Amino acid sequence: MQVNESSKEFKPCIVAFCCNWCSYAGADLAGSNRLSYPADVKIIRVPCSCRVNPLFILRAFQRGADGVILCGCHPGDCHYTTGNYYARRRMTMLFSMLDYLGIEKERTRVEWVSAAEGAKFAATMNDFISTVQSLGENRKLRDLRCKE
Amino acid sequence: MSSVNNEREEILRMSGVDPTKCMKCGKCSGTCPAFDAMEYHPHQFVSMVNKGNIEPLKQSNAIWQCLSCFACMERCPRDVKPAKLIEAVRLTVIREQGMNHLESENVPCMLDPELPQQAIVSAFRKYSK
Amino acid sequence: MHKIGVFVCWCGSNIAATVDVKAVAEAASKEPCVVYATDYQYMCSESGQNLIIDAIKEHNLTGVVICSCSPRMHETTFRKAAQKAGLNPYMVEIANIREQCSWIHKDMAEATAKAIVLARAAIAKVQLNKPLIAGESEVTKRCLVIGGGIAGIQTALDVAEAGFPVDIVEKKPTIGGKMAQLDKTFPTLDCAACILTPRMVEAGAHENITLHTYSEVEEVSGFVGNFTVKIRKKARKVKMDLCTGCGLCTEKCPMKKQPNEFNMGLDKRGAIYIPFAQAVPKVPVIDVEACLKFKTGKCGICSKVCTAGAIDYEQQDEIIEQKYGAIVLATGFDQIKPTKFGELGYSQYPDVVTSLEYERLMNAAGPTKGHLLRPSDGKPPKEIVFVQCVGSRGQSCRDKSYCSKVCCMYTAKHAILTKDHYPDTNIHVFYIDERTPGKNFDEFYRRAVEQYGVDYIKGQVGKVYEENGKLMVQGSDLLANEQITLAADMVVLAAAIEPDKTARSLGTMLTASMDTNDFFTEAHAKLRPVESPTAGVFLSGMCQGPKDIPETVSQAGAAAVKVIGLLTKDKLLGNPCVAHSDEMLCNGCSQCARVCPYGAITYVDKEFRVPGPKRVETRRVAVVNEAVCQGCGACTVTCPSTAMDLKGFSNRQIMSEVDAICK
Amino acid sequence: MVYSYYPGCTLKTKAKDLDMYARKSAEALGITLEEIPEWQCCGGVYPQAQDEIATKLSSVRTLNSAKEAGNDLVTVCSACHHVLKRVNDDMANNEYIRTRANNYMELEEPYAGETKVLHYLELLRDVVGFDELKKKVVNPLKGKKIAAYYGCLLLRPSGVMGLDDPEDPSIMEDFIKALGATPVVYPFRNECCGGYVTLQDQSLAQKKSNKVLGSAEAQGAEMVITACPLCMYNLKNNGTEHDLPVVYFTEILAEALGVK
Amino acid sequence: MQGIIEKVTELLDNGTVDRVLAWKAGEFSYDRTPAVFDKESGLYGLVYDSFCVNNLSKYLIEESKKDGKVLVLMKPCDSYGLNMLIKEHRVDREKIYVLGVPCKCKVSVDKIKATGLTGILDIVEEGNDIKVTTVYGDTTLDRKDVLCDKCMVCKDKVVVVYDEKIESDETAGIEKLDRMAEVEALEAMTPDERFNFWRSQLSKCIRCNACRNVCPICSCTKCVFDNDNTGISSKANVDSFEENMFHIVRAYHVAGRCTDCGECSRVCPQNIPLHLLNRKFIKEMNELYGTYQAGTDAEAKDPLTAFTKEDAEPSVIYNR
Repeated sequence: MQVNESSKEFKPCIVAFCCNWCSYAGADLAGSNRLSYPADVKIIRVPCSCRVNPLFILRAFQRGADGVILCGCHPGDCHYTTGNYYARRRMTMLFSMLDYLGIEKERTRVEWVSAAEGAKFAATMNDFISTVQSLGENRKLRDLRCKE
Repeated sequence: MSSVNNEREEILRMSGVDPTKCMKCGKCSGTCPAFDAMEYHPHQFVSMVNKGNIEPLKQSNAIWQCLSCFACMERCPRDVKPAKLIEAVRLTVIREQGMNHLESENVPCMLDPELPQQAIVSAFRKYSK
Repeated sequence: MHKIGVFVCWCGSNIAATVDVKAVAEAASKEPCVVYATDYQYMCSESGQNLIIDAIKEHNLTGVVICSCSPRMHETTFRKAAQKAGLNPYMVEIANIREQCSWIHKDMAEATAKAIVLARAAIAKVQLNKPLIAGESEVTKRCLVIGGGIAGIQTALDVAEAGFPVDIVEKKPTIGGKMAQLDKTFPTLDCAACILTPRMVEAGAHENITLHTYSEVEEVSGFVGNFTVKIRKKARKVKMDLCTGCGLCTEKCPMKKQPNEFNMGLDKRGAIYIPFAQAVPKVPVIDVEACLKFKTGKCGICSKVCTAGAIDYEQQDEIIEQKYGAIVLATGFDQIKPTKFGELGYSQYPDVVTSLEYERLMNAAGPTKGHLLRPSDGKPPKEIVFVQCVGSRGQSCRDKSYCSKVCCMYTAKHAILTKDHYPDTNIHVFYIDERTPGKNFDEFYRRAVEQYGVDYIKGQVGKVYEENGKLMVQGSDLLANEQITLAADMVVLAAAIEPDKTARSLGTMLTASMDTNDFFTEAHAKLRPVESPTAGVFLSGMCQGPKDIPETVSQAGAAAVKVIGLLTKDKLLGNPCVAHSDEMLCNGCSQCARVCPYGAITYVDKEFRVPGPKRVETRRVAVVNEAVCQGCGACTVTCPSTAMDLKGFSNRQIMSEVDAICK
Repeated sequence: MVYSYYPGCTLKTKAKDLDMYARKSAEALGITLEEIPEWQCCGGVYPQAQDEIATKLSSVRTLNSAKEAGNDLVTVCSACHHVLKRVNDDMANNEYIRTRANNYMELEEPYAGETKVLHYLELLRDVVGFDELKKKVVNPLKGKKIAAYYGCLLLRPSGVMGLDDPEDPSIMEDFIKALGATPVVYPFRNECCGGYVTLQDQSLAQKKSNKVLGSAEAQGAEMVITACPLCMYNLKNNGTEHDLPVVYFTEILAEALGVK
Repeated sequence: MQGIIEKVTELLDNGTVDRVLAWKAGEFSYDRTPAVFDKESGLYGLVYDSFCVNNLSKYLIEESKKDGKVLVLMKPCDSYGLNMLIKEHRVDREKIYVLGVPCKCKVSVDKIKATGLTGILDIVEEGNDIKVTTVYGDTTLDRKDVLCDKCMVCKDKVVVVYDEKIESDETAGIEKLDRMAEVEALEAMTPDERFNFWRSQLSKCIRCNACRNVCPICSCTKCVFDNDNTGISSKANVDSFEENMFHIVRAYHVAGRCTDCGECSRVCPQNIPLHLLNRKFIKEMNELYGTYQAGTDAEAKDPLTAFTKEDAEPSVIYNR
C-alpha cells in the first residue's frame, strides 16, 4: 500500500527505444492525433529494434532509468525483413537474465507498434508507465554490487 | 433524455454489442426466420438502440418472437450480433418489477403431455426473471 | 572541441503554446560545447533556414541541433541547410519536441522540462557525430516488371518507349492478365479484348521489351539500381522459337477434359493448350499433370502433328539471371471463391456464379460463345439476382475489411449488358451502398436504373435455396422494411477481390512491405503512391489496392515515370548511415555475417604488423559492402568485441543519449 | 476411452430414447460414458447477457465436475451442448464472467474453461471416426433416404461451437453415410424450426417446422434425424402438414449397430 | 598415459607435428600447468592424469599462429571449446593436430584441501584411491568424493573434434548430477532472494579477470572492457556501470556460445559461481528455441543468430 501512496508523486524515468520505420512513426502518429501519455517517456530513435544492444538497456537502468521499453515493427513487418526477429530473441534472453538476477521483470518490455498504431503507442506507454509507477523507483540494478 | 441514454448504455453493456459497427446492409433482416412475426426487425433493433429509441422496442411483441436461432449473428458481416441486442432489450423488460412475460400459473394450460422439459425451462428463462 | 548551435522552433504555436521555447534555448546554451542557442517561429521556413546557415558561418559551428518536429518531417530540410553553410549534413541532429512533446502534453512546465531533456540528448549525441559522406553506386539501366496484366504491360511499354530495356515476368503462359478475361469495360462498354490485345501485341513486339511468360521470380538480391534477379522459366515443353502458333496440336490432343482456367473452369481445354486466341506469345504449353505422355509415356500425338517440330518433351526449367536497376510489382488480383458463404449457395448450386464467371458467360469467346446460358441446364435465365459486397467490407473471419471498389460498377455493367442483349430478362441487384465515384460512373449506374429498369434493392441476401427448380433468394428490402423472396434462375455474386497469392512471397524476397490484407504498401499514402518503401521497387495496379482499369493504367504510367527517373541517373547516392567494422578490433568470428539480411558482410585475410619478434600476423576481418548495407544494425549487437558499429547510430552515440536522458 | 457424460433433464424424461440409444451405442463402440454425479439442469438456453452470472453457474458446476474427473465432457442434446459449450467459452475467454462465476462457486481451484466439451457426434467423427463406425455397423440402413436436421444450436455461433461449417455442414450427412443410408441435403437443415417460441406463438413454430419438413420432403427424404428433443417435439407436433418421421440420431445409430 | 606418450612421440618423430601442447607437472607434484613441448625439449615432464584439469583449447589461438603444426591433447569437454574457436575462425585448424584423450573426471585439489588436510606434500592417484601425503602423515581418500564440481555435471565423454583419439573404457563410476539443478534452485527463489544472492556473490568480485582470461569463448582481439572507445571500458575496481555489469555483460557476450566448460567458476579466486549465469542462458535457450549445445559442431547457427517466425514473445518471461 505504501507503494501506491508514493507512486502518485513518483515520476519515473522511462527510456523508449523506437525503430525508425514503425514505432517511431507510430509515436509521431500518436502526436499528430494528440494522444497523450506522460512526459516521463523519452524516446531514442534507432534504425531497427535489432540495433538495440541489451547493454544499452542495462546502461539505462544503471544510470537511473526506472523502466525501459523497446518498440519495433510487428514480427513479419520489419523494414529490414528480419531485424525484429533477432531483437525478439535478444530481449527475451535479457528479460530472462534480469529476472534471474532478481530485478523486477516488469521494468522492461517489448511491444510491436506499427506506423499506423498511434493509439496503441499511447496506450502502451500509459500502461507501461503505470506499471513502473506501481513498482516505484529502481534501485536494484544500480547497486547490483554493494561496496560495504 | 438522460434516462433514455442510461437505458441505451445499460443495454449495450449487458449485450456487449457495439451498434456503431453496423453498416446497415440488412443481412440480419434478410436472414431472420421470424421476420414476418416481428413488428421491429433485427436491423431496426440495431439502429433504434443506437439512437436510444428503446421504448417502442420494449413495448413490442418482437422481443418475444425472436427465435434465438443466431442466424443474424452468424451471417452479420460486421460481427454486430443483433440477437444479443434483442435479448438485452427483452431482459430490461422482464427485469422490471412485475413484468414477467410468462407466469407459472399460466403454464399448465399450455402444457402438452409431450412437451419436453427443455421447452418449459427455457421459456421460463427467456421470458421471466 | 565541438561548437554546437541549438535552434528551437516554435512551429507557430504548435510547439510554443506548450513548450517554453525560450527556456529550452536558455537551458541548451548551458550544455557543454553549446556556443549558440536561439529560438524562431518557423525554423523550416526559408528565413529560419537562413538563420541556421548564418549562425553556422558566423559561429563556425561544428554541430547543429534543431528542436522541432519529427525528423521524419524535416531532417532532410535541415541537413540540406547545413550543407549549404558548408557543414556536413550528418552533423545535424533533431530533437523531436512537437510530435513527441508539445502535441501530447498539456502542462507547460512538464513539456518544457521534457523538451530540455530531449535537446540535451541530441546535444550529447551530436558531439559524437562524425561527418559522413554517402557512397555512390552505379545504376543498371534495365527494368523488371513482375506481372503481365494491363498494369505491367502499360508500365513496360512506357519505360520501353523511353528507351530502357524492360523484362516482363508473367507466371501464366500468356500476358494479358485479368483484363483479357473481361467482356466489356465500364462505363463506355468497349470490349476489353479489343483495347487490350493491341497493347499485348505491342508489348510482345517492342524492341526494348523481353517477355518471360510461364516464368516466376525465384530469387532477388541487391538493392536499388543493382538488383540481381533469378527467373525460373518453366518448361513449356514447346520450343518458342520453332512454334508457329498454328494450334493443330491443341486440336488433336486427346486429353480434352481439363478445366479451362481462362473460362473460370466453365468449359474444358486439352493437356496442350493456348489459353485464348489472342495470347501473346501464341505458343501452347503442355500441362504435364494432365498430359498422357507424361503420365503414361504413351501418346505423343502433339509431337506427331507438329510440322515445325516444336514439341520438346525433354525441355527442362531454365533459370536465367539478370541485373536490373528497378523492379515494378504488378502482380494484380484474384476474385475470392465465395465458398465460405454457404448461405449464398455458391458451392451447392451451379447457377450461383461469381461475377468473373459471369463475364466469361457473357463473352463471345467464352464457354457459351457469348450466349447467356446458365451452367446447370444451358437454358437462358429470365430472372437474375445480383448480390453485391460478398466478402467485402466485413469484419468476420470470412470477409475482407476493405471495399473492393469495382463491384458496383461492373454489376451495373452486367445488368446493362444483359438487358441490352436480352430485354425480357428481369434483373435485381441487392446493394448496401451504391459506390460510383468516377467520371461518368454515376450516370452509367443511373442508366441501368432509369433506362434499363434494373431493380436495385437496398438490402442484403440472407439465404439462397432451391425450390421447385428455382433459386429462391431471401433477402431484406430495407426501404420497404420487408423481407422478400425472389425466385431466380441465376444468382451472380460480386465476390471480393484479393491480391494475387504470389504477392506475399515476392514481398518477402524484395523486402517490400505489405499491409494485413497482402496489398503492397506505398512509401507514402498521399505523396508517394506508386513507390514501395523499399527503394527501387515500384507498384503498379491492383497489387497496391483495388482499382479499376483507368486508375490502373494511370498508376502504371506513374510507376513508369518513377522508373524512368531512376534509370536516367548514372549513379545513386547511398545512405551513409551504414555499418562499419573496425579491423583492429574484429575477431573475424562471422557472427555479424550470420545475422546480416543483405549479405553485405564479407571477410578478408589481412596482414597486420604486431609487436614482438614475428612482425606480421594475418587476421581474418569483416568488411562491409556499404552499397549493400541498409543500416539496420543487427550486426552491431551480435559483435562481441564492438568492432562492428553503425555510422550515425553508434554505440557511443546511443549510450550518450541514454546517459543524457537518465541524468 | 472414458468420458464424462451430461444427459440433461429432457433426456431423463421425455427424451429417454435419445439417452438410452446413446448409451447403448457408446457401449457397442467401446466408449465409457460416466454420468456426472448430481448434475443440474443447464437451463435450456444460453443466457446471452454479459451480466447473467447466476444462470450460468449450473453449467460451470457440470464443467468443473468433468475437469475434476479429468475427462472430456460429452453431451447429446443440442441445447445442453450449446449452453455448456458457450458457458465454457465464457469461462475461458471472458474475464468478467470468469471472475464473478468463480467468486460464487468457491471452488478449490478456480475454473477457467479447462474442460473440453464434445457433442456425441464429434465423438463419433473425431474419436471413433466415421470409417471405423462404418466397420462396426451390423444392420446397414441400406436405401434409406435420411435428412439430417441440424437446427440452430449445434452450429451457431460457429466461432464458439466450431462443430462444422455453419452454412454447409456435413457431419450428420457423413454420419448417415457411415450407417449405410443415403443422406438427403436440403436447404433448410440449418434454419430454425421455431422450437423456442412453441409456448409463445405456436403459429410461428408451426410455420417454421413445416418449412423445414417441406424442404426435406421435397428433396426426397423419408425420415428426418435430429439431436435436439425440442426440435423433435416441434417438428413432430407443429410440423403437421408433413407426414415425415422424425427420430433421434442415436436411435438410427443403435439400430445400425444392432443394439436397439 | 603410456599410450599417449607413445602416440605423441610417434607423431613428433615422423614429422606430422612440430610441437605438442599438453600439461606438465608444476611446482607441486599435483600441480598441472599447460606447456608446449617440441623435439628439442623432448617430452620430459609431459603428464596426463586426473589433475590435468585446465582447458587447453584457448591456448591454440596463439599456438596456431606460429609456424608448423601443433599437436594438442584434447579432453572431451575442452573439445567443445575448440569447435567454437574453429567456428569463429579464431584458430587455424590446418595447423592443429588434435589427439583426443579420454577423461574419467578430474580430481579437485581444492576439494582435497577442503576435507581439512593441511601440510600436503604429495598427492598420488592409485586406481580409485587418492593417497595424500602430508607433514602429519598419510591419508587415503575416495576419488569419487573429491571430483571437480564441473565434472559432476559433465555433458558427456565424447571428443567432438579430433584427428585421432585414444579410447579408454575407464569411468569415474559416479552418478552424474542434473546440470540444471542449481539453476532451478535459484529460479525457485523469490526475486528478492535471487537479488540478494547475486548481490552478495558479485560483490565479492575483485575484477582479477581470471574468468575472462580462462574462457575459451572470451577470446576477442580486444575485450570491450579494455577498449576506451566502447564507452564501457574499465580496468580499476570502481563502482561504475562497467564494474557493476561486468559479469552480466560477459554472460551476455558468451550467450549462445558458451560451452559450459565450467572453467570460469573453477578459476575464480573468490569462488563466485559464474557458471550459473551462463547455464541459465543455456537452459532458457534450450527451453525456448530447442536444444542446442554450443561447440557440438562447427557449423550450426547459435540461437541468438537464428530465429523462427513463431518464436515466443519476450513477454513469455513475465507471464511465468
